[in-house]
Amino acid sequence: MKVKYFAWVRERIGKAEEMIEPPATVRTVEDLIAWLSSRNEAYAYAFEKPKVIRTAIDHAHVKADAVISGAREIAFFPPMTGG
Amino acid sequence: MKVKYFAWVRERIGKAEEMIEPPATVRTVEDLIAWLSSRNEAYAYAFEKPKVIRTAIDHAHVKADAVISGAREIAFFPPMTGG
Amino acid sequence: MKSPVTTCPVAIRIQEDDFDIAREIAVLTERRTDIGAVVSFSGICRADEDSSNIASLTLEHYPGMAEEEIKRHVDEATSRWPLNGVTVIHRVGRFIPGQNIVLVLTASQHRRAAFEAAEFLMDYLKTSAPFWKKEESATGSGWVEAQARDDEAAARWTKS
Amino acid sequence: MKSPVTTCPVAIRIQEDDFDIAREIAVLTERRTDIGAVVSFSGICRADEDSSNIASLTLEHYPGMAEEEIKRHVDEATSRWPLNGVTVIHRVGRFIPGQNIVLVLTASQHRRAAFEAAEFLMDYLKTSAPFWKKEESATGSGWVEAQARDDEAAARWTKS
Repeated sequence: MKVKYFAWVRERIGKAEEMIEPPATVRTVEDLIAWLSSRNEAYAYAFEKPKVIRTAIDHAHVKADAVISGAREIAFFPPMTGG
Repeated sequence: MKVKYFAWVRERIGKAEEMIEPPATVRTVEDLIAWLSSRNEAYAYAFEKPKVIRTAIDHAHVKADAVISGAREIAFFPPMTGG
Repeated sequence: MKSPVTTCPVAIRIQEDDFDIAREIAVLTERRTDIGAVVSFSGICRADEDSSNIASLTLEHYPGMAEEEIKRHVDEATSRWPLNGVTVIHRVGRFIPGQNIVLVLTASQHRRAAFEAAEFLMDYLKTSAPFWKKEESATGSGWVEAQARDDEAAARWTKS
Repeated sequence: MKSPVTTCPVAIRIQEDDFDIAREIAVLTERRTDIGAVVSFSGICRADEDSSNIASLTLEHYPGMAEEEIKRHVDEATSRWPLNGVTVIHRVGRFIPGQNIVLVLTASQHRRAAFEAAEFLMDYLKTSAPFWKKEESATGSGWVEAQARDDEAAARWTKS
């Protein structure tokens, strides 16, 4: 699946998007954040406060317990500050 | 003192303004409306429902029991419908 | 840091001519960097006021008092909300459906103040500023009656 | 009498270019006589965001989701209020103080619907549309933090 990062999440990870293939044990958004965080320090820094991170699956806001199977695109970003 | 009439009050009375000299017994707005109403049928028609009539003394909204002595200009009109 | 000097220019006009919203907003905001929010309200003559088909509306006002009454409410608005500018333009004369009647512009640092002040000013213009509308339709002409909903809208702003 | 057919054209745009409020209002209202109220909100880059002196703001968004998220809230607005037209334009890119960032336009028969829908849309744009602001000042640059007051403003509209 495709993963996108925005604002300081993007800056900390150092890329705007990537393709990932998490193992089947990674079921929810929460699991995915933990799995990404374990990759290296950049991810760990981006996700150091998981409660602050907002997630969208296929362009719709979801909560941390949302199931990721079937998702084409998952995005992680800080609270929005538009308008 | 000068009296001004607006909207359908003006149309019913048939003039936009006039100078009047009410007797000293006419103390309040209410008294003035009664005194004007007694002049002829045009005034009586304009003031037939005194509770509907709004009054301003020297450009400020006042109630029916407001004292008129010292007023330079008194205006009678229907509820406002601007905006 | 230095806090920027905030001023609140106020413009109140009663006129027959149309207004240009973009120009009025430019006048309020030009060369300023302290304004974060501008709300504009324009009131337009509709064809279907109170379920009759309107051919035209004629707006009459009480010269002198109208300006003073609007000023009183603008002063109240600027004392209740942190505003950086207010413009109120009310047209008088004869209008056909689609034409502009009234413009209220409010500028502030934050949107909430600008929205609330604009709504406050419109509610008071409707119920307290000495203007009257006469409508002409295919079936004749008559004075527009005041709406209870407008009194209720204005009553929301009364401090308890 | 025949009730006029009411339509509610919706325009949503995310663009780098500035917008022209007068032109956008004209597009919404031209050749219509059923609109009595138009509310516009423009959000402008301020020099003093959160008590630091801003040199510039850079707006980033999530292409695709941003348009869809705004569309969802415009659809909710048109279902909650009797609207005759909605335009939302959000700019992205780099802005200096005084420049326009966002425009919300709502048109309705009556002012209350137009005011409430515009405020609703702005509250949701602030808290739910995927845009992020980075500010540059003399002391460096940083991402603007979300404001609790914006969440509270948006929460007002949650149906209980």
